[in-house]
Amino acid sequence: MWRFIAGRLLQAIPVILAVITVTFFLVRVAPGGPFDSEKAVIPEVKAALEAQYRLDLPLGQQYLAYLQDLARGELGPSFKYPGRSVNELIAAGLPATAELGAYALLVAVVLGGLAGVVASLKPNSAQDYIPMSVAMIGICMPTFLLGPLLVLVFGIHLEWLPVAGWGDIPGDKILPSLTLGAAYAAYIARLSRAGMLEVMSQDYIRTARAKGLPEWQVVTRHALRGGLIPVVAFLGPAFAGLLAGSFVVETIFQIPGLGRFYVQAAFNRDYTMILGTTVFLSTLIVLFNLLSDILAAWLNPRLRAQYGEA
Amino acid sequence: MPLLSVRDLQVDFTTRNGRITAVNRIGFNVEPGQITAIIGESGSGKSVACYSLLGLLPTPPASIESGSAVFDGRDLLQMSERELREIRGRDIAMIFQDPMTCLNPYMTVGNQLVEPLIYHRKVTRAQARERALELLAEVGLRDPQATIDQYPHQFSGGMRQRVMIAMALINEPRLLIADEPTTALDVTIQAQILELIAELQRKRNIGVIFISHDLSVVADIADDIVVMEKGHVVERGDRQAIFQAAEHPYTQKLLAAIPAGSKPPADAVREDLIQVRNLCTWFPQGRGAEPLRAVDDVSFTVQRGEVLGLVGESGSGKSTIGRSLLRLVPVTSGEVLFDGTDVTGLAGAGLKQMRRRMQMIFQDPYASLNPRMSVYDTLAEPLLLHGIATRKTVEQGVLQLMDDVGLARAFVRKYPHEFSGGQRQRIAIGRALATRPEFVVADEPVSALDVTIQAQILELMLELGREYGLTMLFVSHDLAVVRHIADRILVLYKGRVVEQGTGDALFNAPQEDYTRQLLQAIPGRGLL
Amino acid sequence: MYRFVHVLCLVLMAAFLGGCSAGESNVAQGNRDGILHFGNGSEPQGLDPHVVTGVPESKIIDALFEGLTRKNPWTLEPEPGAAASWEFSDDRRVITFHMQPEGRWSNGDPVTAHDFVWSWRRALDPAMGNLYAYMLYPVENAEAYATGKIDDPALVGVRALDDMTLEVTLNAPTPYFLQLMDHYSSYAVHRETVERFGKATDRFTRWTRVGNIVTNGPFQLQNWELNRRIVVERNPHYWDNDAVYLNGIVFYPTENIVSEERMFRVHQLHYTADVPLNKIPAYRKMADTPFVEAPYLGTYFYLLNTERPPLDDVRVRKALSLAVDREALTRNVLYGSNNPAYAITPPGTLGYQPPQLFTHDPEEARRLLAEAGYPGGDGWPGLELIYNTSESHRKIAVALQQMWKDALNITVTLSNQEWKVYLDSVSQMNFQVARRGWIGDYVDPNNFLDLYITDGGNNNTGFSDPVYDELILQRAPRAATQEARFALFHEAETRLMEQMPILPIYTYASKHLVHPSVKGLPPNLMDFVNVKYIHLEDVPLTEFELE
Amino acid sequence: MTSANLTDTAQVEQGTSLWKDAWRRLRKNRLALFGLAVLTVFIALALLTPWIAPYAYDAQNLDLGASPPSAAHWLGTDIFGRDLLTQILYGGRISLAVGFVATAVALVIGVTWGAIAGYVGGRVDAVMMRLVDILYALPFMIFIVLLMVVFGRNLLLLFLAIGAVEWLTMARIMRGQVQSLRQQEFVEAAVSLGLSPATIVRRHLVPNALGPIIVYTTLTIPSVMLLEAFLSFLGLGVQPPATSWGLLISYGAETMEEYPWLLIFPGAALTLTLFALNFLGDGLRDALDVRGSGD
Repeated sequence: MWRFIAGRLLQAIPVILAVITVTFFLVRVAPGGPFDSEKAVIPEVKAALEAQYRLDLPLGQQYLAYLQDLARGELGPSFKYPGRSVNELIAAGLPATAELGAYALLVAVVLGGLAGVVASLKPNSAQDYIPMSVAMIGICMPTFLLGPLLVLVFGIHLEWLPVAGWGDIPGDKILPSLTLGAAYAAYIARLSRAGMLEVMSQDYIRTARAKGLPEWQVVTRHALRGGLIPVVAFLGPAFAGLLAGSFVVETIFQIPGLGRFYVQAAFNRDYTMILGTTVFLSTLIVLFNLLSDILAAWLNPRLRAQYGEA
Repeated sequence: MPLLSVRDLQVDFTTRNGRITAVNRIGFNVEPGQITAIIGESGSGKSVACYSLLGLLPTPPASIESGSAVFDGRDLLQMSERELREIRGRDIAMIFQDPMTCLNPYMTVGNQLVEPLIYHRKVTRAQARERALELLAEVGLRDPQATIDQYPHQFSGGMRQRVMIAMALINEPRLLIADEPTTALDVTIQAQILELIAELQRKRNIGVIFISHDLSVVADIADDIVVMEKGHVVERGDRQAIFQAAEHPYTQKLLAAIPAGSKPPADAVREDLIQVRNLCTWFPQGRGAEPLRAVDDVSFTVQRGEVLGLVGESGSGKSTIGRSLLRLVPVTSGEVLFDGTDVTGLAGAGLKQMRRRMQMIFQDPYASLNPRMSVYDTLAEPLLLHGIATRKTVEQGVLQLMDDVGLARAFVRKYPHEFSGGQRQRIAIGRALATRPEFVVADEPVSALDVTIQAQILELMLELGREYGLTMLFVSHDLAVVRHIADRILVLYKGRVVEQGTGDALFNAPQEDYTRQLLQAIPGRGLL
Repeated sequence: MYRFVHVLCLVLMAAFLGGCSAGESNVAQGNRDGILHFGNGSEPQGLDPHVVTGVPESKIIDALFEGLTRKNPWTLEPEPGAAASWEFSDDRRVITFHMQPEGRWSNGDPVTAHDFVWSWRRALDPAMGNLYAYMLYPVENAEAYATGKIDDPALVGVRALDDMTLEVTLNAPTPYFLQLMDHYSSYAVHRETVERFGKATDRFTRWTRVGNIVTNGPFQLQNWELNRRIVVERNPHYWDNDAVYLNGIVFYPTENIVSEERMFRVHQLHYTADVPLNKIPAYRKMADTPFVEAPYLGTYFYLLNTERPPLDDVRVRKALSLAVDREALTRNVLYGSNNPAYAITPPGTLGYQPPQLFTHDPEEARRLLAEAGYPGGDGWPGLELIYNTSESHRKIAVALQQMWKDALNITVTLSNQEWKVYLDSVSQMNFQVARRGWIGDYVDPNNFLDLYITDGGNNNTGFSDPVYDELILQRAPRAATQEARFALFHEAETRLMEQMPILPIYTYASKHLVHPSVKGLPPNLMDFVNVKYIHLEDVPLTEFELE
Repeated sequence: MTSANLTDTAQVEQGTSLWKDAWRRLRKNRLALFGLAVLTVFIALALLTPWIAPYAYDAQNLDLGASPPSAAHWLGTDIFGRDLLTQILYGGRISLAVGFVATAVALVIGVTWGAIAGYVGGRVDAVMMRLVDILYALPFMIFIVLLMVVFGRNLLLLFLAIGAVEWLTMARIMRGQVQSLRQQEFVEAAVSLGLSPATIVRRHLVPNALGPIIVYTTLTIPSVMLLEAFLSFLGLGVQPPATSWGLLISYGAETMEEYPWLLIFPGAALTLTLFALNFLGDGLRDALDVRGSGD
């Protein structure tokens, strides 16, 4: 197992390095610099600023210098927020985003999994069509639409829940989590339905029935585990996706998260911030993919054995 | 009074292709302490009949039209799902055909084993586990203490079937339904399992329904035999009656299908087409681990025009040899001379040439045909690929092949799923012969087929062998079958050749213990 | 299975109900405790007055710091700030400020003239990279020093005669100079604090963090949570502390104006930085509406690249401008929240009225276009209009696009560009027509008109007129009286609009939602908030019903 | 297994080609037919738009402004007084085009890439999949801004950009499929016939992997349509007065309280398309699953 993990981590290094390199030069090619503003900048001032950010060095040197800093875990100073290091900004944004992502994932797994399982028990019946239709809407409903809609209903009209904020007013974490989780819940619903249908047609389910187990035990004890493995495999990419895609929700609900920093950075040409967040996120993506593979293996004895020896 | 008595049971299915009657007003009895065998080829409705008794048929598509099945005074068919559940796994237990897929791969065998006990008898987990251990020992699992917490994939096929049996018996049922419990197993294992079932049945004096397509399997154990064809019971009687004085032609056909006798010895010695020298095929087992020596220093020759039988149980490396010759798996060392040239070295055009001259017939006719290609495409592909036929003549070629393998030309546009197993195997054979090969490796070509079909396919292969002047390597776990078709036989054990000789030689004077085991294992030897 | 489902439903319901905000709203709380909940538009870049630019920053910095003067929110007249009084020399080139006797930093240190001298030098130091250094250019030698032509800060025209007296020498009389004194680029920072955390000109130091920063304004920094809120509390050392009503202000980075409006609606905010256009009509209809709008010292216009055909022809430029029905635009697309503009300078800047040389006149427009060689739009080479991605810019562009099509039968293609790309295109003059807006830094026509001097950094149109340059740069500064000066500006602006290098569209308006409980926060031309005057009345909270 | 045996006996003796067979089964699937019908109608409308649209798509009426559905304007008008029905019709042209073409691009790249990686395996597979990982991790927005600047703005580019993003997942799915398929004996048989890897992939692997691919495709098309809205918003893609469903929805979302119809109707159009696609997709998958018809 450990060997397998180590191997995967080693594989990740070149990937992340490549991401860094490409991003580094991509952002430099992009038009508009971090100091362009609506009012003309005095050349002397601009020169002074560029000196302060090492932008006066040749690009190659800047790149090497950045890698050196990175090796020391230094992501450099932010352009947009003078006096703040990228490390600091990420540290500030991560908790909210991670929490949001976690809740959203929870929503996705619980609602999606439930819908999928329920649907799979009576395929091609109302019990199947209704949850699946909802899921379809969930998939095509963009967050920039779902979010405000939920706020309108639960925040403005029903006045059940706060319309914005994060951890300021009790309950203000519910709507964002729902909004972000919805799309993934929909995907998970489809996945788990497919998975369950697959498993329910297996011979060992028939064996379980032949034992005289009641149907719900057949499902929970025998079918669920196998049926949800595809879902587990999907979790890693999903969580990474949540982190990267959380910015819409964060802006809608005024959540102090990483996503906002990330997108602002892109718009502001905050070179160090873009690089920093990209490095960070791509690392997370790799890690979570690995994590969900491990989880899947843990659920599946056969895989476990394979990794065990590999 | 009988333990179970089934009266004019009818089961219908609604399928995409309309409504069909799978079981047509059949009736039979199961006496306590007796083994009742239900025999018939796939599609005869024998399994459906039994599943319907326990409400294990998905309804829809299935529907029980009529009939009664009285089990100690109560009609199973009238019971509610709840009542049936009480009976299932407690009074009536089942064993299924494929132990590979019938155990839950995500649960330890222990947990699966105790489930029925805990559910029906309301005993504690600890007690249940105790009972499970005893039973595992009884069904002949070595060291149950260690194995009870393992997962199914860690067991061999035979062992899994033993676990299945233990699971079925754990509640001391009064009726055991065994659905082709040995069909997926090697002969040697099959013998053991049959032995086991018979023994347990005697000890517990329970009634058994034994479903099989192969009369010879039940020849030694069945008390009564029910023969089914196309949903009807065509003949019924005790073992004696059936084997000595079968009346119905279908029963006779089944009896005739049991492979017997050996091929007339080949005439004068011919030159070698294939020489295998010190062939080794090892599979790496992940970093550090010892490689699996599937084929370990094997040497033999195949003469032009002869059929060489390769016998051994699964894991003996017999299939790997075949695949090694055809370069379907990488050879570790040694050489394979085909008509003088070493195959192992070939690549590119040379390899393609060679592939034309050597072909393979696979075991599973369901997996070996591309489900999305019509028979026509499947057969036309090799013809065109090797320029044996042109766009114009290809149709002729295909139809010719259809004739050769005995398929109606009308079927040429159909897809594999529209054929029965036997027909599919004919298609596979046709594809192999399409390239006009000199040498064919047949890897268990009949072991997935019903006996009756098996006999036909073997006939076909012998025929075509003569017709095309084929040299053949016939791989099988079933000595009887091999003897029936092969000129010479190689006995393989753990990747090595342990004995070789003509069929008669092996049968009459086996040198090695392992060969004797194989012979012992042949079901219904008494009949031969 | 189903039991399972039921349980889960219950759990979820519980979660919802538990989550329901039973607690008292921010506004109610604030009214009780004297805390203002302030929608501030976005997260400030920082709090160093000599580093940051932008409106949200200015709101917070104005609360924390204080310049020599501070504007009255009604009259916009300078009132005593860090300076208690000041007088001009006869030639109005030298101003002497007398510091507040009781002026204190939040750590108790006295606020002295030396602080301002040191701070202004810091603000001008090229190494500082202060984008707003030019605000101090009226000061003698300031520009020379900021652009590195001289490197002795002592030559800059700001001296401390003693701790309490500050003397500022200007290049020329600058009527609007006092206004600049409450722009944050002219604020004083606390020297020891700055130097404790790094070089004076260092942008990256931690001196502005909570616990470190020392300020001289009515409030001091209490808490700063990135992208969440900045909290300032009463500064007990502030010289005019008794006049300050509020005990504190919470600034929220409300980037998304839609959610900002909703936060206001459920009483999470006292004040919003902006109002979504489409909400305006509903709020207007409301009895005693919280919606507050006022003309804002800024103009929304299009840059016309006079160096590229077909816009190198003044007749084409005029045709485009005359074809625009500004009345219809502001009335329907902008919900009447802005006034049409026919010149670059907003009307009524300290009594200056810009010329209006034209109105919506399709006839004339068509004639001019024909004259220019495109009768009825024949042979029109096409024209591209760029604007930075934004809903309102899009709406205006779409409307004008159609007006031009209808009136002149010419096609104009639109292309929205991501912010930095757009800035790049504009500064490179890589466009034909470009959306532009200009907000005045101080109330004076000069602030708008000096944009279009030849090769001015913000000219971006290629417009160049020696007469115009002379009027703005030479004659106006030397004008004897304000009237004479305005007359010169009027003459210059007339020349400008005759050449039409820009196509004025509307005058900005500041739009806010202000909770009825908030007093002393009047709308004004600068959209200037003087936190000293704000107080909260504990009025009962009523629903804002939007139909 | 049991039912398999049964149908063997019940097999009606008729040759049915893959597609004929599929169509035969599709015709039995009412939902799928509904989906097919809806899509056909929408595509037809899109093609005929210039002739059937009630108004010119850029005709404004500022003084009318946003008005709810009426006799003159069945679906109401937007704030410029433009007829919403017309907008939706023209938007549909673009959205459908983007949806189908971009997805097609993604399909081609993804399927090829995944199939090769999955079939060849080993080092090649590793490298190819690492590349996918890298693309996954790149900051999408920067990427888009660059495209926009380097190539300027045009629809073709939009298709490519979206395709270039969407093919990644497609590739992963395909790879998984192929990896499991290549274990099957019929692939081995193809090898032993001497077929070239390319042929094996094309003739034997891809057709058998269709099912999941089709389903994912039906999910991709709508998400592509929304992505288009996002890109257009960033400045890549369609520019006013041209529009698309995605854009209409995102504009409508901003005024959902004041002018709900501006959100509801475009939203309905998109949702309807999504369902149609989904039903058709599932239908196709089942219909094409020849094995399914047997067992």
